[in-house]
Amino acid sequence: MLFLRQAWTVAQKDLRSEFRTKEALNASLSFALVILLLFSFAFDPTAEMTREISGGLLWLVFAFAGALLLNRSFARELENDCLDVLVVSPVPAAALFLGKALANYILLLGIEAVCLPVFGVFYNADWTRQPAWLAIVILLATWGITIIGTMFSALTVNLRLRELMLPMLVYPMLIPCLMAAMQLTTALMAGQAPSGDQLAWVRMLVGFDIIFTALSVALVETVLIG
Amino acid sequence: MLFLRQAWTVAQKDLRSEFRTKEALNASLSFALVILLLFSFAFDPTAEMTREISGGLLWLVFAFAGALLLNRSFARELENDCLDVLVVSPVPAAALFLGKALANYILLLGIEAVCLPVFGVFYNADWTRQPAWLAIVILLATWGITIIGTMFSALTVNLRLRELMLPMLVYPMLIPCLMAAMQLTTALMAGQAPSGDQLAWVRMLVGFDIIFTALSVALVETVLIG
Amino acid sequence: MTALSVENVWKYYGDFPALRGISFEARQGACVALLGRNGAGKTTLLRILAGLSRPTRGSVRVFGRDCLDAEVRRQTGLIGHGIGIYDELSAYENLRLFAALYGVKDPRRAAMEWLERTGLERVRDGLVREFSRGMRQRLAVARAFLHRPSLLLLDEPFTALDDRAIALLQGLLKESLAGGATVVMSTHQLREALELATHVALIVKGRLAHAGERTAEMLEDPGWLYRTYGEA
Amino acid sequence: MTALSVENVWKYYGDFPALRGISFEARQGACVALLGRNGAGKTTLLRILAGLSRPTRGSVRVFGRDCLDAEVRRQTGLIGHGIGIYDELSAYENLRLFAALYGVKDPRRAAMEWLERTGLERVRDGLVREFSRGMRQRLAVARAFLHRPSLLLLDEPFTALDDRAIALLQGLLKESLAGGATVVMSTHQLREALELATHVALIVKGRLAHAGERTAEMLEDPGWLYRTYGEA
Amino acid sequence: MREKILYALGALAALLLARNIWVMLTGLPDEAFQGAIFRIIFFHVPAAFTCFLCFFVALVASISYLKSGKMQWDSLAVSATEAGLAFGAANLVSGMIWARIIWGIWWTWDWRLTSMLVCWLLYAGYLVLRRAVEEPAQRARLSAVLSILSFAVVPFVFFSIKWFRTQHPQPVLYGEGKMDAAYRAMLYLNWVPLLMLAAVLIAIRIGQENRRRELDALRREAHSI
Ligand code: HEM
Ligand SMILES: Nc1ncnc2c1ncn2[C@@H]1O[C@H](COP(=O)(O)OP(=O)(O)OP(=O)(O)O)[C@@H](O)[C@H]1O
Ligand SMILES: Nc1ncnc2c1ncn2[C@@H]1O[C@H](COP(=O)(O)OP(=O)(O)OP(=O)(O)O)[C@@H](O)[C@H]1O
Ligand SMILES: [Mg+2]
Ligand SMILES: [Mg+2]
Repeated sequence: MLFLRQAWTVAQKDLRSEFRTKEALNASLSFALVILLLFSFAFDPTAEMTREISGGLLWLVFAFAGALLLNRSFARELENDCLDVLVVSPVPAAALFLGKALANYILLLGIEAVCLPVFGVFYNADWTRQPAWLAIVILLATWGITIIGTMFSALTVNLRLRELMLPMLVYPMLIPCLMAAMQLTTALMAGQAPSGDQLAWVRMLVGFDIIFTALSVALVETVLIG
Repeated sequence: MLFLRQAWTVAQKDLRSEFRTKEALNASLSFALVILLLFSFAFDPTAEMTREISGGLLWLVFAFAGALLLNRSFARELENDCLDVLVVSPVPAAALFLGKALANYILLLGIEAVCLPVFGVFYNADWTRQPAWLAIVILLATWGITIIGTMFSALTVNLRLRELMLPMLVYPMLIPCLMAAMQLTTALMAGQAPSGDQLAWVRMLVGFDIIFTALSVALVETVLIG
Repeated sequence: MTALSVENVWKYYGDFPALRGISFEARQGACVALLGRNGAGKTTLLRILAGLSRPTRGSVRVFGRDCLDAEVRRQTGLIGHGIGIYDELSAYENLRLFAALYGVKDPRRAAMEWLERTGLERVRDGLVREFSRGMRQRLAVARAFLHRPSLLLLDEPFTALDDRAIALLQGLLKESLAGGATVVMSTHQLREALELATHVALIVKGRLAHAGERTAEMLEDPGWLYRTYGEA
Repeated sequence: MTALSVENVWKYYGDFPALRGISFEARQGACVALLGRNGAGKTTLLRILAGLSRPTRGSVRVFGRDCLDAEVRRQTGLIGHGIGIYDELSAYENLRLFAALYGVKDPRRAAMEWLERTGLERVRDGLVREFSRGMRQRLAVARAFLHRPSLLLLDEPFTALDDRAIALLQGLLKESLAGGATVVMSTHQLREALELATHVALIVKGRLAHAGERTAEMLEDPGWLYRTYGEA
Repeated sequence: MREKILYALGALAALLLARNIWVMLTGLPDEAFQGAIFRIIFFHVPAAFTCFLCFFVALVASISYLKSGKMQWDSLAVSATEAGLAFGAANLVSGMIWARIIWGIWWTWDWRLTSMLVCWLLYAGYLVLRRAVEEPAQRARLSAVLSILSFAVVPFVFFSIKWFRTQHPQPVLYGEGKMDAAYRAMLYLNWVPLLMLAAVLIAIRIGQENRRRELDALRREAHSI
């Protein structure tokens, strides 16, 4: 109970300071739009093929925008040495980590909620055919992105090359999660409810989330206390 | 003369400290490779269509890796307040800027030189058909990316959200340049020498480079001295 | 009663031993001035005491417990190089947040009380971002004191403060000391530090060169300590 | 001869005037201690003098020229809050770089000479990244002095320095002053500053509250200045 | 006084707009191929031109700020950019509604549409940048530079239209497209109230900006104990 309350206090703080300035939100939202635009140049999206790759495109956008947002997660604590103060406070490292992950999750879901309709309009994709399944896939895969992103944000927070290292480490790590999400989303946008093979992908997403959440919570103290 | 010597001194310093650690180089190189990999998951690259979009893909990778590299350009001066010291030195802001741009140009070209063959292998694209023209296009478009990236690196150097701001601002600016490069590269990979419309693209690249080099050189002092 | 006991603490950065077998004790109510030249290891030691970093060898006990223990953390207050305050939150929100994190009974009241004590009640809803340096430092002091810690760890707390801010901090420290708290502070401003200190610990190249009570002659001639033990 | 003349300088951050009509002159060979409480405007003024920031109104003339002039910049040395040294280059490379940027005649020789003078010749090829804080500060001092500037601008140069580093810096400053250089330094460590200073300028909330020679009584009682002019 | 003029101008714009809509609905015949929806052009096109005009004003204001350092110019630059973005959005949205009805899709990656979107995003970036800089003078300086650079991109974006085949109708006012005289007159006539609206918007925003700056200064003053 105390643990959860502490995690929520941390999450609340992150959300409050983010909503106060909305800087990171605005920036990653417009970044997402810009990538949507860039992709449209690279792949002529009027073609039929767009539909085939829409899941891939969508998750690439989420992954790029997400990495930028998550990068800030622990980095925002560096200013004024707030991280030190949080670490010495009686809040356990795991609560700190989960609180931050929760705040990131909410922010990232918010960004995705805006991007999805925009994506639908711009790429002429119909994402409303399997709303329940799509929601499940998005919730699961986004948690995967969040947990890995937040963990690496903690890991690289003190490196000089934070901006460089983070995407480089995060993307390869995320490949299983993104793969599953891409496959599932493309199928869902074509209107097929998952079955057989597809369900295996869902199970993989669940497994990915559980394993990495457990690992991160177990390891984060080692990471934060040098 | 003095101006050029000063610019070269600055470029030399940047190159030397980069080659000493190779951090940014390694990171953006591996980032480029990771994106190549990610794209290959998102879009099934065995298909015939890959050839049609190869120019687009290639320049997306260059743009992403470039932004990562250029982000560091002025940011590396923040440590120890080196930027202040450079600005108060008798080196004019324009020389400082051009020196940094030059160093970035060389680094970025190096990264591209590695990525191009890798790309050729991964995506089964033949990039050797029009080597002279391809070189010209790459040189021109990379200078465009460099000059805009370096300018925005200077513009955002003191912002808290630098890592987020830079890509968000840079990519829309780069769109004409990337467009031209993508169009031309796709055609060149198909073995067509530029003519007619295509030459107009080349002219546009040249114009883009000239205008933004001039504007940046004119404005950089305003940006650096508050 | 010993509040703090450091036993044979070593800290390696890679192969470089920044601390080499530091041992000392501080009884409750003591104010230890941690002195030493640049790079001696003061910050490293304070970070270990605060539980921000683990010693490579040796152990640190605070109030008889491990210093990573949650109960010990609840009783520790820290002022490091940074102020440890969020720029995007208001002064009041900051204090309320830390009161909540430290499990203070009534976070709102505690926050208001400390805003008053540091003379910030007029600007309680101003974002910290807009505060001047002096005001930020006051807020940092409020943050470190608001859970009434019984161990205070201060790393160069007087740096870049003006006369008034120094007076405020010294006042609060005296009050805490009178209330039985233990204080360890590192500093290069010997005069300000020695006025408060009851004990002195001098670190030279990662070794404890001298530890003992602060004597009257130190106050008169702050350089004496370095001259006597400095080149050990 | 006046080396530095500041005339009615205003600096607005948005609509907030951080400097309000500052005017003063410093003759060649003077050492001006710039005093003031936190947020008074010392750093802002020094940045304007260094040409790092432009005044909103008013003008600054150094040796009779504009302070953004390349010739003036060549004669200015700056020590700010950061050390202004590259971590990935060696000590020697750093100094050679700055010697080249400042157009010093023989950059290699100048670099070697200053490595010797600051006692760093043994580590000339060590990367700065691996230096301790004191060594870095020495290198920063070498960097600021190696082009033999005739105007030195120092922002809290004694902060976080130990006794030896302070002595090194004071020695170099005395030598420069004897050689006819002009020094402007801001600081909260009144004692160290007033020892060197020939003149004093006190800033209160962006206004110049007092400017004049340093008198003997200031040395005896550093707080006097604040008490007398502080609340203006 | 200033307020009254603004109110009057706003009221006048509203009146003109109402009158124009009335005439559009009753006085003008449906277009031969597109039917009633064609009337959207009377908002679509003027909105685009008003948007560009606003961006141009922002450019002039930005250059003036860099020249003079007067914060008023900065206020004008933001206000004009925001108004421009509003009218740009109007153009985009009206175009999208139109496209949905005529082409059956909301959006296609046609270069004309895309170029408008690129412009819009460029200037949206301007607003995001402003939020990220705290210190007002620095904010004004950096965003002025960004505004200048952005405006330099716009011609590239628009001239490259020539090299694409677009699905979007060719320019009628200055290009190869043709248009009936009555329509054309209406187009111009409807531009007037939109311009007035833009002026009112900009004036209101300038007022807000100025007040906010004053407040800011007062707060800083109060905060520096
Ligand atoms: C989201 C979709 C659209 C966007 C972003 C868009 C954008 C623009 C812009 C920027 C202009 C004025 C600039 C110029 O003339 O060069 C314009 C003019 C025009 N648009 Fe669109 N448009 C869209 C959809 C449509 C559609 C669906 C139609 C009709 C089928 C249409 C018809 C026109 C016409 C007739 C003009 C006037 C051209 C002229 O006289 O210059 N637009 N549009
Ligand atoms: N993160 C680190 N990595 C490697 N070496 C370090 C690190 N932090 C400190 N050191 C080294 O450990 C030694 C002690 O550093 P520390 O910061 O504790 O000194 P200090 O006494 O606080 O000095 P100062 O008075 O300059 O603050 C120094 O030699 C320093 O170079
Ligand atoms: N970048 C900035 N943006 C907005 N206001 C600023 C900025 N820099 C300084 N100020 C304000 O200008 C005033 C003067 O600040 P300055 O840093 O010059 O003070 P100082 O005398 O150097 O103080 P300290 O002793 O704390 O270093 C302060 O009120 C501060 O809040
Ligand atoms: Mg220290
Ligand atoms: Mg200062």
